[in-house]
Amino acid sequence: MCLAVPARVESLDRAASTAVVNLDGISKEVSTLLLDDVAVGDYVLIHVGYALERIDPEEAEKTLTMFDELKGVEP
Amino acid sequence: MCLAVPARVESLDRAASTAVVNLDGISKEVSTLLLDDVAVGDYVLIHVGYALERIDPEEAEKTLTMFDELKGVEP
Amino acid sequence: MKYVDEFRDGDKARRLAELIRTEVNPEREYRLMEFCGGHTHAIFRFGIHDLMPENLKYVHGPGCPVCVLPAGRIEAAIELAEAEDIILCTYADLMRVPAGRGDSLNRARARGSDIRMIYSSTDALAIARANPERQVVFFAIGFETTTPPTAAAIQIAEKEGLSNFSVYCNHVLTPPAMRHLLSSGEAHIHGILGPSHVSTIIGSQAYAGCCNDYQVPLVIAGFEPLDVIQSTLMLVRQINEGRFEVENQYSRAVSQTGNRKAQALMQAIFEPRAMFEWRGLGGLPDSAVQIKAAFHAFDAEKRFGMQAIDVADIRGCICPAVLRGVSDPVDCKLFGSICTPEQPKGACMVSSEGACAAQYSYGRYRLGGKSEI
Amino acid sequence: MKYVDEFRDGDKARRLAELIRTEVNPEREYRLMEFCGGHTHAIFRFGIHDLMPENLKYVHGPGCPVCVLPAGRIEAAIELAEAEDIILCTYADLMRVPAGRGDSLNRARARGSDIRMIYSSTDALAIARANPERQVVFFAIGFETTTPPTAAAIQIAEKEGLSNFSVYCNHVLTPPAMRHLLSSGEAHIHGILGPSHVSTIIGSQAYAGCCNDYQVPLVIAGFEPLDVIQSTLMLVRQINEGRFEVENQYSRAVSQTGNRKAQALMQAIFEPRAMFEWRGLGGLPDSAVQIKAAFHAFDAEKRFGMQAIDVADIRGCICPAVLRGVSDPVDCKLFGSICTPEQPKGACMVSSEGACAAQYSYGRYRLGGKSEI
Amino acid sequence: MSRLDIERGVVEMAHGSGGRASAQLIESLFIRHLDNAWLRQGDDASLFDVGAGRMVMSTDAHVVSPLFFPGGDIGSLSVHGTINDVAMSGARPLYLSAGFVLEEGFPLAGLDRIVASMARASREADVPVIAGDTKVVERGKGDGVFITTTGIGVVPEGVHISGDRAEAGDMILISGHIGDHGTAILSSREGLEFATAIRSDSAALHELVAEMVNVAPEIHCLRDPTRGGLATTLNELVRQSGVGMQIEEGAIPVRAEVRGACELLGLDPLYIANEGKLICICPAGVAEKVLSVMQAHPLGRDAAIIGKVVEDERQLVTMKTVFGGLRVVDWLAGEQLPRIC
Amino acid sequence: MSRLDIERGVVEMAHGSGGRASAQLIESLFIRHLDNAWLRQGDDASLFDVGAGRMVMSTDAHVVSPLFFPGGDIGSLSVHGTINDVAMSGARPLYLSAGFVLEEGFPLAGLDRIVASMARASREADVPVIAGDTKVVERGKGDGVFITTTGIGVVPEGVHISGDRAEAGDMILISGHIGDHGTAILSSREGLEFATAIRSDSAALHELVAEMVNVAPEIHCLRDPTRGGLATTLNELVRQSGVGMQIEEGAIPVRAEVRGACELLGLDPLYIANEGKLICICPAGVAEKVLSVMQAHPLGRDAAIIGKVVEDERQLVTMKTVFGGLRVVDWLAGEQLPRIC
Ligand code: SF4
Ligand code: SF4
Ligand SMILES: [Mg+2]
Ligand SMILES: [Mg+2]
Ligand SMILES: [Mg+2]
Ligand SMILES: [Mg+2]
Ligand SMILES: [Mg+2]
Ligand SMILES: [Mg+2]
Ligand SMILES: [Mg+2]
Ligand SMILES: [Mg+2]
Ligand SMILES: [Mg+2]
Ligand SMILES: [Mg+2]
Repeated sequence: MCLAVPARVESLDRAASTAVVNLDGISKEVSTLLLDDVAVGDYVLIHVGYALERIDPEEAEKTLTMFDELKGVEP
Repeated sequence: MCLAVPARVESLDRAASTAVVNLDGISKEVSTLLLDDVAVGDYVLIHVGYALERIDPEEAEKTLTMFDELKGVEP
Repeated sequence: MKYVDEFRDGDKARRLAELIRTEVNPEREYRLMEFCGGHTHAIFRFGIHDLMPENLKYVHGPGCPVCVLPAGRIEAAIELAEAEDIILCTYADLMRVPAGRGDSLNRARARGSDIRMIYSSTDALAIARANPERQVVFFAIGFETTTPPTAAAIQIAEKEGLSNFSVYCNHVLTPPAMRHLLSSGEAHIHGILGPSHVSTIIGSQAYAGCCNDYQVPLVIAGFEPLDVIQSTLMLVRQINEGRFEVENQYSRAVSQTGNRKAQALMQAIFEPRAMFEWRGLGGLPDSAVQIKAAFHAFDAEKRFGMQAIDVADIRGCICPAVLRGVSDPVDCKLFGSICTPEQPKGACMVSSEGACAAQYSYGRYRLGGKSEI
Repeated sequence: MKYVDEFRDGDKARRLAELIRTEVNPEREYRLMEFCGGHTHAIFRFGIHDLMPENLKYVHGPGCPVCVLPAGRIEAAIELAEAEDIILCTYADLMRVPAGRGDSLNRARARGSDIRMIYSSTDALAIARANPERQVVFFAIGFETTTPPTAAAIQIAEKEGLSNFSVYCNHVLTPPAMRHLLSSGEAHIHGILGPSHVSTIIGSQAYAGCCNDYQVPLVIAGFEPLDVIQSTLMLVRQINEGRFEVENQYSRAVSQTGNRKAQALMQAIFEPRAMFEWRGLGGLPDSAVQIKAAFHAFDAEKRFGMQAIDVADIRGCICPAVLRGVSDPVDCKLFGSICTPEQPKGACMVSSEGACAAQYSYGRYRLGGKSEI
Repeated sequence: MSRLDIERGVVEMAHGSGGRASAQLIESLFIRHLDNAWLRQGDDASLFDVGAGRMVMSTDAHVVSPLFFPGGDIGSLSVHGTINDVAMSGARPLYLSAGFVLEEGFPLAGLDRIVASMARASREADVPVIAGDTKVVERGKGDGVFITTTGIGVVPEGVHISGDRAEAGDMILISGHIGDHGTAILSSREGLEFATAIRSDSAALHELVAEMVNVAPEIHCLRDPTRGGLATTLNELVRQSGVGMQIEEGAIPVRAEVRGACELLGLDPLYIANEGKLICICPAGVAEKVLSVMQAHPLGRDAAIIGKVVEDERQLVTMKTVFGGLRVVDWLAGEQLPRIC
Repeated sequence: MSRLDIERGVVEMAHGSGGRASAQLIESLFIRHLDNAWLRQGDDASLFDVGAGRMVMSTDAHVVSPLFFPGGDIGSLSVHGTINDVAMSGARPLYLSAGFVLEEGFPLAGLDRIVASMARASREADVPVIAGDTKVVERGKGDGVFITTTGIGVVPEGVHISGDRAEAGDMILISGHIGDHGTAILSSREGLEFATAIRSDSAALHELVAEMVNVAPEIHCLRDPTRGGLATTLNELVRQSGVGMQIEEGAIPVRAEVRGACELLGLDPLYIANEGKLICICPAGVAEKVLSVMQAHPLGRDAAIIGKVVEDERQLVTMKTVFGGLRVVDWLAGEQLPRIC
C-alpha cells in the first residue's frame, strides 16, 4: 500500500510550500506542507503529490553496507 | 416574412390547447392558444408552432374563381 | 397541399401575367413595393419577375424581421450569453445574422456560449422547465405574426411560475414602418403588396389610414405565387384607375379586424415602446413593443440590465437603402463578391427573405460573373 | 533511480536468498505476513517467492486500502453522486472496486455521474475552485500515509473558505488492524513484514506494544525487493533466536517517532472514529478517523447526510479470509474463472496490491489452465 | 467466452484501453456480427488478392443524430454511404473497413443493434467489413457512436466516370424521389418531432450502378446527392466540369410528405440529404437507355431526366420553375435549418 | 479564394453542412496541405492503378488527448498509426484515406496545424492521403478532432506475416525503447503534468519493415505495441498463435525517464503505449540477421532480442525478472491509470 517514490528536490517555493522534484529526468511539482526544512538536494518520498519524508543518506548507506555480509555467499 | 402554412386539423386536445395538424402526410402538434373554436377538419395557418388563423374555404374558393377571368387569355 | 398547390399553378400564372401585360400602361412605370420578405422570396424562388412587363418593377421593402434588427441588439444578446451562465434560445433565422466585427450568434455558439435554436416559443419554455437551475432567455424577434406566440409563452411562464424564463423582446410593428417609408417618399412607390400573415393578426383595416394619408393603393397579398401575381394585377388596376384603397386578395385568411384573441393577448403582455431602432430606417417612435411592467420578471432587458450597444455600420453595405426600397442589392459594391450568403456582411444577405440573399441565391442568372465557392 | 535501483539488484537478491536458505531451520515453517499490499506487489512483480525456501511462506495481510474498504461505502458514494449534482473526486485505484450488484464507480461514471480521477488531494481543491457553483466531494481512502494529504486539503479549504469542498473520509489506522489479526491468531503468523510508508508517518515505535503483547517479531521493510528479502532474513533470524522485537530495515525513511508535523496535522483535523467496518475484518473499534466537529462543514457524510449502506457479501468470494491471512487467493473457487482483474468480484482482485490480483496477474505461471481473454 | 453484459451494460473507458476489455468487446460484439475470415484472423491489416487494374478508395465519417431513424441507423448508413461513394466512380466495391469512436456510457445494447444492422447491410450488399478499430472517449466528448468507413473497389475496363466530365449537351438524371433521408432524420430530431411515414432512402446503389455502366460505359458522371442535397451536388459537378446546368422543377421527383415537411419548416427539398439516390450525367444519346435500366431496377424505379448540361462560363445551375420562371439553384449556404421567415 | 479566417476562426456547424462552407474548408485547408492530384480531383472516390497480387487494408480511429503532445500530434499520429498497421503485414503502404470528425468551436488554427503535420508525415513517408471526409459535431459532442485513417498496401511475394504464425523456438525482438509515446502523452495530460524530455516515438515503420522482410522474408509476426503496450501485444500474439512466450526483463530497452514516470505514477512500462516500435517474431536462425538490419536503421537503433516463443498450452507470457524471479505478463486489465497503492 501507499505507493511512494524517492525523488530529488530541485527547487523550493517556500511561500507556496511546494517543491519541484526530479526522478530520473521526470520533474514534478509536489507539496511540502508535511515536511519542515526541506532543502534542495534532499531526496524525499513522494506520495499522492506530497513529500512524506526525507531519505536519510547515511541510513541508506548503512542498509546497503549490510549487504556486504553477502560477500562470499554463492547464489 | 412570417412563414406560415395551411394544415388540416386532425385532432384536438382542448384541455392542453393543442391540435395535431396534417400537411400532406406530415403530422405535427401545434398550439391553439391563439384561436377559439377550432374544429377538426378546419385548415389553419401554422406559424412557429401556433395556429394563427383559420382558412376560410369560401373565400379561398372566391379567390380561385377570380382566376376564371383568365379563361381565354393566351399566355 | 391544399390551399398551396392551387396557388402555384404555372399555367394560370402565365395567363395572369399576360393579363397584366395587356393592362399595364406602357407609357408609365409601376413601382410596387413588396413590403414583406415573404413576397420577395416568392418572387425570386418562383421567378415571378420574369413574367412581368419591363415597366413593372418590384421594390423590396423592410418586411424581413431579421433584416431590420439592428446589429447592436444581436451584439447585446451575445454579450449576455458570454457574461452570464444562460441558455439563449432563438429562431434559427437569427443565427447567422452579422453582429459587429463579423460576429454572429453562430460564432458565439461555436466559441462556447449555450445558444440553442428553437422552432417555437413553447420549446424555450420546455428548455426552461428542463433546466430549473439555469436562466433561459428567449431572444424573440418578428412582426405582429410572431408576437402573439411570444406573448403566449410569457403568459404560460407566469401561470407556471417559471422563474428562470425571460424574453429579450425585439418585436416590431408593421404600420409605423410603412408610414415612415411612405412619408419619406424616397422609394417612389406606386402601390404596395401588403403583408399577408401579419394581416391575419392585425386585420386589413390597419392599413386604411396609411393608404389614405399617402394616397397609395395597397393589396393584402398571399405568399403563393398566384397570390402575388393576382395582387399585382389588382394593384395595376388601382393605379390605372387612380384609386388608393386597401384591397384584400388574401381574404381566405385575412379579415377586416384580424385575430382578436391574438390581439388581446398581445395587449395583455406588451405595450408600445417609445422608440425602437430599425436597421435601415433608424429610430422610429411607437414602432415596437415592450413587456409590460407587470411582467418585468420575464423581461430579459430588465432582469439582466441589458444595455443598447452601438455597432458601426458595415462599410460599403447599403442594406439601409435596400430596406427603404431606395436601392437594389445589385447596386451594392459588396454584393456577390465580399458579401455572399456564406459570409454575409449585411443582414439582407442572410435570410432567404432578405432582398440581397434572394437576389443572390435565386436571381443571379440575370447577372454576369463566375460563381465561386 | 537513486534509492531504488540499488535495492533492485538481482545478484544481491540471489545471494541474500541463499543466505536465508542456509539460515532457515528446515524442520519448521516460517509464515511471514506481509502486512502491506506494497509488499505483496513486490513479491509477485519481482518473483521474490521463487527465491525463498519451500518452508518460508508469505501470508498476505490487509494492508491494501481499496481491499479493506467495504462495498457499502462505495455504494454510498455512488448513491450520492447519482442523487446530487456533485463532482466526486477520487484516486483512480477506487474506480474499478466492486460495489453491490456488479456496480463500481467506473460504471456509475459511464452511466453519467460526474466522477473524476485525481492524482492528489490538491487536484480536488483545484476542481472545487474551478467549479464554485457545484459541490465537490473528495472520496478519500488510505492508511496513515494518505491521511495527512487529506488533512492538508481540509486545512487549505478552511483557510480559503472553499465552501463547496468536502471529504468523504475513509481513512483507517494500521495498528488496530494488526492487533486484531494477531489477537485472533487464525493466520498462524511467525513474523510480520511491517509497513514501510505508513511507518514514515507513525514511526517504528507504534508497533512495539503489538509485538510485545503477541510475542511476534516485526521488521519494518522497504518496498523494494532487496528490502523485502533483507527484512525476511531479519525476521528469520529473530524467529530462529526466539526474539519478538520491532526492527527497522527501512531506516533510510522511517524514524522511531515518525513525521511529527504530519501527525500534528492529522490530529488537528481528525479524531478517532468509535467503530469502522473493514472488509474482511468486520467492525473494529478506534480503527479509523473521522473529521472533527470543528470541520464538519467539510465532512461529506455530515453535509449530505450520507447513510451507511449494507451490501451483501459476494457469494463464493473469500476476500475476508484472504485479507485475514487465513486463505490464499487460489483457495477461492471464483479465482481466475468468474473473478479476474477485468471483471473482479472481490476487492482483492482489483488493486495490483490486492492479493488476488497480484496472484492472478503476476503469479499465474504457477497454476494450470488456459489463459482466456 | 463473452463476458459482456450486452443487455444491460454500457461502454466503459476500459473497452477502449486496448487491453482485455477491448478484446472482449471486439470478439463478443463486433466479430460476432460482422463475422468473416479477415476479422477472425485478428491481424492489424487484412489481406486479399486483387487482379491488375484500376482501383478506387473512398472514406466517409458518419455522425448522424439521432443514431436510429425511420428506415435505418448509423450502422446501415455507414455501409451504404461508403459503398455508394465507391460505386459513384463506376467501380464494383470489394471491401470495407470501419473505425468506431464510442462514447463512454453508450448502451451496449444500442451498439449491438448498430453493428448487427451494419452486418446486415454489408451482407446484403455482399461487401464485407474486413478491418476495424474501436476507440472510446469520455462521456461528453463524443455523441454515442461515430463510424468512419472506408471502401475500396475495382473499376471495370472502359469505364471513366468523374465529376469533371460533364459536357454541354449531356443529360442529367436522378434515380428517384429526393429528400427522403433528410426528412426522416428531421422527423426524429429532438425538438422538431413530426410524424410521417417517410423513411430514409438509405441503400447501397452499386448494383444499380453496375447495370447502368454495363449498358452505358460512356456515362460521364455519377454522384450521390447526400449532405447539401441535389442542389449542392449539382453545383459541385458544375464547378468540377466548368459547365452550367439547367434543370426543370417539374421533372424532379419529390414526395408529397417531403414537400409538406419542407413547407412547414421553411426548407427546400433541393437541399435535403439523400442516402440512396444518384445523379447520372451522360451523353444525350444514351440517356433514354440509361433511364430504362434505372427504372427497371428497384432502386431506380422513379428515375427521371431532370435537365441538361449547358455551356455557362458563370458556372450556374439554373432551374425552370413550374411557373416558367427561372431561378438559380445555388450551393447550400450555412446549415439547412428550419426558419420562421 | 480562401474565405476562411484560419488565424482567428473556429469550426462552425456550417463547415460540416456539405454546402459552400464545407467546400471552402476542404479547399482552403485540407487540400492546401494534403495537396495531390486525387484530392484536387474532388470525386467521391479516388482512382489508382494496381498490379495483380496480395493487398492489405487497415484502419485506425485516432482520439488522442491532448491533441498536441511532445513529439507529435493527432495529425502525424494518424498517418504513422495506419502506415504501421499496414506495414505489420510486411506490406508496402500505398495510400491513405482520412475521415475527420471536428467539434464545433475548435480553432481553425489548430486544425491547420494538425492537417499540416499530417501532410508532412504523409510526405515523409511517401504515402499520400488520397481520400477524405469531414464532419462537424456540436460543441460538447466531440473532443476537438478525431481522425480515422485507413491504409492499403501491397505485400511482397514470399512474405507471409501474421499474428498466428509464432512457433515455439522463434525469437522475439523489439525495435527499441518502450513506453515513450504513452509517457509523453501522460506528461501533457491535464491534472497529471510533469516535465520530461521524453517525446513520443511516433514514426512510420514501413521502411524499417521493408528492410527486415528483404533480408528475412521468413519473419513470422510483426506487430506494433500501441494501446496496451508490449505486454498486451505479446498476449494477443500468444492467443492468436496458441503458444507461450518467455521474455527477459533485463533485455527490454526502457529509458530512465519512462521508468521514472512509471514509478511515480504506479504504472508498468510494459503496458505503456508505443507508436514507433514493432515486435518481430522470427525463426531463431534469422534473429541475429534481422537484429542487425534493425539496429542499422535509425528507427531500430536500440533493437533487442527480448525473449522467445515456447510451447505453453496455458498461453501465458512469462517474464524472468532482473531478480531471476518469474512473473506472468498479463493483458492490460481495465485502463492504465495512475495509482496511489
Ligand atoms: S449585398 Fe451585402 S453588403 Fe451589400 S447591401 Fe446587401 S447585405 Fe449589405
Ligand atoms: S479471487 Fe475474486 S472472488 Fe475470490 S477471493 Fe479473490 S477477489 Fe474474492
Ligand atoms: Mg467519401
Ligand atoms: Mg458519401
Ligand atoms: Mg458521395
Ligand atoms: Mg487498431
Ligand atoms: Mg453527449
Ligand atoms: Mg488498424
Ligand atoms: Mg494501430
Ligand atoms: Mg497495430
Ligand atoms: Mg464524404
Ligand atoms: Mg469537449
